[in-house]
Order: sequence, then structure tokens, then C-alpha cells
Amino acid sequence: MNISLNITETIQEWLMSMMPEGVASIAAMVTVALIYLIIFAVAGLYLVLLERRVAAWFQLRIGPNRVGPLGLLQTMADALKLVSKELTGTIKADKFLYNLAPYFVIVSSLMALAVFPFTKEFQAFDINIGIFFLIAISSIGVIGILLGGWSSNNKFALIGAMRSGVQTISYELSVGLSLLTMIVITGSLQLSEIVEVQKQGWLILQGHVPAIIAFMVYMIAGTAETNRAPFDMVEAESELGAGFHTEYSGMKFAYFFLAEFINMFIIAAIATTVFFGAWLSPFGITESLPWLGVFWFLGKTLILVFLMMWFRWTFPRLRVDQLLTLEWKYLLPINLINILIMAIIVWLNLTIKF
Amino acid sequence: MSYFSDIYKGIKTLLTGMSVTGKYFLTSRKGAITQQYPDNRDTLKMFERFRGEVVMPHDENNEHQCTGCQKCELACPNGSIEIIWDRGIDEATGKKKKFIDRHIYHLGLCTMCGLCIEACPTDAIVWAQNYENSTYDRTQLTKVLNRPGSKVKAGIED
Amino acid sequence: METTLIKSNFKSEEYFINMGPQHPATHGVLRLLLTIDGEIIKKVEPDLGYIHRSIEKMCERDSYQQIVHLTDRMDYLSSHINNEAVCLTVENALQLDIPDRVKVIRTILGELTRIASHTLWWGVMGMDVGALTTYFYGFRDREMINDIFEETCGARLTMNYNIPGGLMFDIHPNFVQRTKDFIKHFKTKLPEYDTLLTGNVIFQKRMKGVGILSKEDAISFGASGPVGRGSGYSCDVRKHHPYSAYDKVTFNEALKTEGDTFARYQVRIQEMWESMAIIEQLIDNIPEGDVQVATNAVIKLPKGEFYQKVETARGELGVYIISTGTKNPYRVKFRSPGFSNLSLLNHIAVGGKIGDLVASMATLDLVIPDIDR
Amino acid sequence: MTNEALQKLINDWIPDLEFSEEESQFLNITVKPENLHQLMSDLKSNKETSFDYLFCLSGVDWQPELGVVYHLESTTHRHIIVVKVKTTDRENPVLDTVCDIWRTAEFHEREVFDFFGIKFNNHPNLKRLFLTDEWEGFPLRKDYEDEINMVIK
Repeated sequence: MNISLNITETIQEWLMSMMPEGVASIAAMVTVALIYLIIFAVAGLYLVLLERRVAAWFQLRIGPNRVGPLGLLQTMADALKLVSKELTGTIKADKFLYNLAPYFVIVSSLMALAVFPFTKEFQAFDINIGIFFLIAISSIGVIGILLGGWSSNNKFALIGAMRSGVQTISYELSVGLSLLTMIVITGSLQLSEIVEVQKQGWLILQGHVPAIIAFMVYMIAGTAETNRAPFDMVEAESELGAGFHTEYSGMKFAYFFLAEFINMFIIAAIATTVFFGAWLSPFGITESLPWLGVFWFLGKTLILVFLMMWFRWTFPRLRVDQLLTLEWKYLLPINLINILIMAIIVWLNLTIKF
Repeated sequence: MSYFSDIYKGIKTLLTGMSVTGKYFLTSRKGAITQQYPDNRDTLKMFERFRGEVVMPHDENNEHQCTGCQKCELACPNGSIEIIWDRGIDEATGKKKKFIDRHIYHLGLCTMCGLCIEACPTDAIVWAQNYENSTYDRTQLTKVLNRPGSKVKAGIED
Repeated sequence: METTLIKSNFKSEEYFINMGPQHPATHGVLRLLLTIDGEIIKKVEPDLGYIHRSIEKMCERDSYQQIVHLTDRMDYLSSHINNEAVCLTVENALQLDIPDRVKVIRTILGELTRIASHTLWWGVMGMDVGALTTYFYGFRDREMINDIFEETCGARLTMNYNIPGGLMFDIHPNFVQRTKDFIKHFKTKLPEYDTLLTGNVIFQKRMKGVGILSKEDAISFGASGPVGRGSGYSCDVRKHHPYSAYDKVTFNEALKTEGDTFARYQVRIQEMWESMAIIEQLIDNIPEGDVQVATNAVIKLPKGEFYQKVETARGELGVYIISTGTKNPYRVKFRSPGFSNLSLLNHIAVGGKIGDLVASMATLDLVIPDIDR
Repeated sequence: MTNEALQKLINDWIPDLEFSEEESQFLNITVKPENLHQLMSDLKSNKETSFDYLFCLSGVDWQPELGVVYHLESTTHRHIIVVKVKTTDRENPVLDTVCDIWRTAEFHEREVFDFFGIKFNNHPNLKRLFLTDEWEGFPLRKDYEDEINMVIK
């Protein structure tokens, strides 16, 4: 079987046969962007459904099962409902920022998707500072949340937004440092090279103890960065009602909601790429069929997504000061020492390679 | 040192918590505690003492057991029962006797306290087990319990 | 985690926020006027009356049998105990000799009510601190008790099973078996509550040292029930002024001396164990006999004043009836536990964060209709 | 302490106390409004009585008097006493607050103010608790009439 998944080049070559080079490049970019947008909007909706089903099973319920076979169309129906809903808002809101905020959030989370290597070829944009790009992009989302909370002219929203600012700024550090620990092994920020290094064994095995610590720190900080329970200070429905999106309705609310789930996917996908060998199959069992990489990538990502859901439906929420204590007194020092250990291990060549 | 033991203990308690939810996740298909209402209407059965609404049973001759003594009306705390009664000649004995014209029951006012049924000396009114009492129109909640043309069963005295 | 506030030259301004009457953490239509400085609570002022029905005034026009069903609607989570309180007041006033069977059944139902209330509280408490799954585990166990109630009394929540002079009718034949089944089931599930939530490190950090109420303050504020006992104040009416069959059973009063939210939490968990112990002592020994003492159709209390206190799931419920000898009471006052417990919210929440306020409020276990009688 | 001993002890403190055990299961003391606060603080602070738990505070409309009934219990000695205070002034009834002695009285007195219109001197925050500020009349008084909201049987 010879399916070419190198979509950017395929599309560009196909377009170039029809129009001049400059136009074709732009048209190819737009096409790829649209494909990604559609795929991940739908994927985000199904993540919502997955979350609801998983939550139901944790909670001895059945979950959505009415719309469509096995309830598969439930979130589609929800999205349709949200599209058709009236967009309400407060009178004294800062209209421009208020309307801008949801797009900030959704665009920044969709941008991050471009760099993931779903297979060797299925990667829209193999930038040479991949990890750096991801970290940079994922921290833009918080601006949208801050804008939304600030401009809503609602005190609950404002408290939520401020909490979000505090939280994301702190945990950004741990996400970055724990990924940096792994960069010590790979020696490259480019995602395709990180995957290449892992052909000798997934990084979580190569780096053994410090890698596992880095993974745990990453998962905690990543959960915090997506503002999900047990770190959902931003929404904290028993304290702030709905937090920063209290005043949003209809499609604008849907953007926030969808962004949360896409962010969760992104956090899991980064972990898959950096710790679990991206599209590489375990022991290379499907090396001859490279298109199966999509399956492996999504499989690993969904397992991590499930782990985050498991956290959410088990743990109580932290208080806002405990959240910062956890970051500054526990995760950060552990992380710094962990980098040192990792550096020593790499220096002494103690990594495990298969 | 307590710094590290805190971390260890903390992670341990988190994992034990996750084991509880994880166990239910795996067995949840058997143990769903929610009901698929209204799909299960046919199998959903209320307990025999369930207080759905007050009804007045009639037998095959369209006869009920209410003598119109108004004890239920007095017992009701919020005026859900109104009895419109009259006096007539009893055909069997030829004496003057009280009988009900209409036994009006306002389901919308009823708090299902059961005092009327306790008070009834002839067991003329009982609880029905139906549980779907909602209507689109409030006037439908006012019900006349005795059927048209019904009369009191012979031998029931107040 | 203790935090230290650093004095700085930044000008900070207190602001006002309106929590409720529609808010997920207030469990009903309670409105709290909060004055906040950043995240720190400066003042909590409850605004009540959103569902006040003036039950006390309604009682003045009702007969004594009719009062009972109104009390269902005060603290609806311990409706059976509320009913019992009114019935006991009337029975004591009439000096009726209540059969042992009635006393034992009332005690069993009362303890089942307490477990049902505490399981609901546990679920909702977990939800307030962010663990959403506890809600369903709590409700799963509560549903079994509600089924027992429904089979015997005919209603799940507002049971109105007591009448002055005994019970409305006898227990259902399945009652004993169902109760035993429930106890067996719940003994396996209650330890799970501990593994899921009590031991959890996040939960402990959230609860310990939060909302501290000293013993002196607890007495001064009239705290009762688990709130008082969490502060080391022995206030169990079942121990100090036993009613029904509580003088025949042995049980421990759950006491903690810390006075924080975690102590109140532990007291309630402990109380569920004690309630199960009480039920186990009684369920096999329900004496035979009548379930009613004949009373006049129109009950007239002798002239005088009558007071009866009982221990509901929330604390001490007092029923104060002034009678002038007619068929209606002259004045009825319900001393509800929630009302006194709410009054200390400002005292324990000030200085904490918004999250602490929610946790404190959850362990006060407020039922709003109980406050807005 | 038994009711007799209590009566004997308290009787010496303040003049014009009326004691009664009729028609009630507790010892009742009726006190003049001007002596109320003094008696209450004595009842709490005295080592032998130490009534530190005010478990019920109810307003009562005795017609024509308005009054308040205090149910007190001692958590150390476990004895109970009832204190009653009455005022004949229906237009502007004023009593002393006891919320500096028992803090629970703060809410209970607000409730009494709300429903009976009895004002309490020195109360820190005396305003309507359940009803709106613009509500007219005091619903739990016997002469209160509201043709719209009250259903009279």
C-alpha cells in the first residue's frame, strides 16, 4: 500500500499544476488550514462526547445515548443548538475585547495542532523549533481568557480570569522545564528529529527515572495549564459559577468549551510526541505500514486524554494558594533537580538504548 | 525529609482514590444507577403504598363507598378536598340520607400527606400509584372523584 | 498551606460580590453578600427569606395533626425526625403512653433518615470541593434508603408517617429485610467513601485548618449537631435528653476537638457508623403491638407551654408550642438547627478564601427551607 | 441543679421576679424589661447556674402584651430554665438585646424584630431578616391582616 500522507507537499504539487507558484503556495496553505480546522473541530466535539461517556462510566451512569446510534450525534446536536442560540452579553462590557477573547482562545489552540507528526509524513509544518513553538503558542490562550474575564464586566468572571493568569504563568514554567528535560536527550527541538531519536526506544524508557519524573510533572502541569479539574480554579463552578465565561453564550461559549478540549488533546499529544515516541509503534511491529502511525499516535494520545479525564472525575479541586504552593514549592524544585540528573545521565551515557 | 515523604504519601492517596473510580469505570456497565425513564415506563412499578394521587374506587355497578361525611374535607390541611353534598331519600329504608353530589379533589393543592385517607371511616378514597401527574393546563388538576351517575354502595353507613 | 501576606504599597480595594440566590454552592436560594479583598473574605452577610413560607403562622390556623405535614417541608432531608418532634410534643402534652413498637420504629426510621441525609451531604460536599463523582456514589446509597421509605411510608422525601399518637400505619412486611440488606450494602460502601475522599491529600489540604470554630464560640452561637460536635462540644440530644428508643440503645457520640471543616466532616462519617450500629441493635427486636394510641379526632392540648428537642441530621430541632386549650396552637416556634448554624458562617469564613467559604458552608450542611421556615 | 434550688438562688439577685412551674415542664421566670439584661448576664456568668447555651429565642404575641421567651440550658450542669419578658407597648416595643451574652441571639432577635416588631437596644445590625425592608406590618402578630397572602380557614 502506498498512501502518501505528506499532505502539504501533495496538495501543493497538485495545485501547482493548475496555477502559478505563488498563488499555489497560498492556496495550499489555506486548504491545509481548512482541512485541519474541520478535522479538529469535529475531533474536539467527539472529545466532548468521550469525556461525557467516560464521566458517566465513572459515575455509574450511562451517558448520552439518545441522539443517533449510541448517542454519537449528541455533541453535533449540542453544537447546532449553540450555533442557533442568541449571543447575549452585558451592557457595559468592553465590546471589542469581549468579542475578541473567544477567537484568541480557539485560534491559539488550533495553531498548535499544525506541528504534530501524526505519521512520518502527516505533519503540516515541521518547524525546526517545534517544542519551543508549542510552548509559545499554548501560552497565548491565557490572554484570551484574561481578556474574556476582564471585558465581561462581571466580578465572578474577573476573579476567574485573574486566577487563570496566575495559574497559567506558573505552570507554564513546569511544562517548559519538564519538556526541556527531554530535550537534553534528543538534542533537538524539531519534532521530527525527536521522533527519529526515539527509534532507539521511547524517550520515557531511554531516560528512565528522570524521564518518568519529568512525565509526571508534565502531566500535572499540563492538566493545570488546560484549566481542568483538579486545577479548574478558573471555572470552579461551586465558587465562581462559571468563572471567566460567565457572560458568554452561544457560539462564543462554544469556542471556549471546544478550546478546552482541543487543549487537552494538545497536552496529551505533546506528551505522546516527546515521551512515547509519537507515531512509532511499540517494538516496531508495524514499521512496514507507515500510515498506521496515525493509529498509534491517536491511540497513545487518547490513553493520556483518558488519564486526564480520570484525574478530573476523581480528585477534588485545589484552592488557589495551594495551587501555587504545588507549583513553586514542589514541581519547580523537583524539575530543576531533574534536569540536572538528566544532564548527568546523558553526560555519563547512562541512557537505555535498544 | 518530610518533604519527600509528603510527596510519596500524597501520590499514594491520589492513586488509591483513582483505584476506586477506576473499579467503577470497569464495572459500570452492570451497575448503572440511573433509570432510562420514560423508556422503562412498562417495567417501572411503584410500591403499593406509593402516594400518587387520591382516587375513589368504583365497583362494577358504578357504586362507591363515600357517604359524604366530610371527614376528609376537615382533615385536609390545605383545602384540597371539597365535597358538594345533598340530602335525599334512601330508597331502601325510606329515610332521609346525606349523599355526595360531587367529591372535588384539587391535585394541584394536594401535598400528599395522607390525612384524608386516614380520616375516611369507610375507605372510600385510596391512594393511586400513578406518578405522571403533570398536565399542560392547571384546570385539569381539579378532579371530580365520584363518577357521573354513581351512587353509594348499599350498607355503607356513616 | 499557610500563606503570609506581604504588606506592600499597592493600594487594594475591597469589593462586594453577590453570591446567590442562584449559586451552585449555596444549595438552594440562600443569598450571601460577600465583601472581599482579592480572594480574602472580609465579611459574609446572609440574606434570607427567598423561600420563607411562614410555617409558624400557618401552624396557628391548623390542627395538631395537620401541623405534622408542614414540618416535612422545613428540613426536608430529615423530614421523619421533624415529624417525630411535633408528635412527641403533642404526645407529651397529652401524656399518652406510646407503645414500644412505635418508639423503636421511629428510632430506626430516624437513623435511616440521618444516614440518608449524611450520604447526600457527603456527595454534595465532594461536589463543592470539586470532586464531582462523589455525588453519584452518595446518591446510589441514599436511593436504597429512599426505597425503604417509599415502600413503608409511601413517599420518598416528605413522608408524614408519624401522627400524634403513633404511626399512620404499620411498617411494610419487607421493611426489616430491606433495612438489613441496606446495612449490609452500606458497610461495604462507607469505607469506600474514606478511600475516595477522606484520605485524599488534596481534600485534606482543603479541609484541615479551615473554618475553625472554637468550643466556646460553638456554644455561644448555639451550634448543634455535627457542627457543634466537630468543635468538641457534646450536644447530642439523643444522649442528653433521650427520646423514643434512644435510651435503650448504646452508641457513641462522635466528637472531634479540632473544630475545623475536616473535624465536622469526620463527625458526620462517624455518625453514619453509629447510626448503623443503632439500627442493628433494634432491627431484630422490634416489639409486637399496636402502632397507634387512640386519640380524639380533634386533639386539644391542655393549656400550657410544651417544648421538645430532637436531634435531626443537622442538629438540635426544638418545637415550642404554646397552647390555650383549643384545637389550634396559640403559637408554634421551630428552633431549627440550620438557622443557628448559619449565623456562625460569618465568624468562621472571615479571613479565608472563597474556596474556604465554600468548604465551610458545605460542612455546615445548610438546608435552606430549614432556615427560611 | 433542681428547679427549687435554682429558684432560691436566683430569687435573691433581682427584685420582682415571678417564678412559675405551672403549665410547663421547665422553671419559668418572668422578668421586667428593665432588669432583663442584668438577669441574663448573671444567669450566664454565675458559676452555679452558668446558662451558656441559649437554645431557643421566640417572640410571642400574648395579646395585649408582646414578649420574648428565652430557653436557656447549661452545658455543664445540664439544667434548663425559661425566661420570659413582656412589654405592653404595641406601638414601639423595645427590649434590651442579649446578643452580647449569647451570639446566637443576633439572628434570633432579628427574626423576632422581623415578625413581631420588637426592637432590641444595642443590637449591632437590627434590620429585617426574612422579609423585605419595605414590608408593612409584622406577620406573626395576632392582629396582622393580609387579605391577599393569608389563607384563613
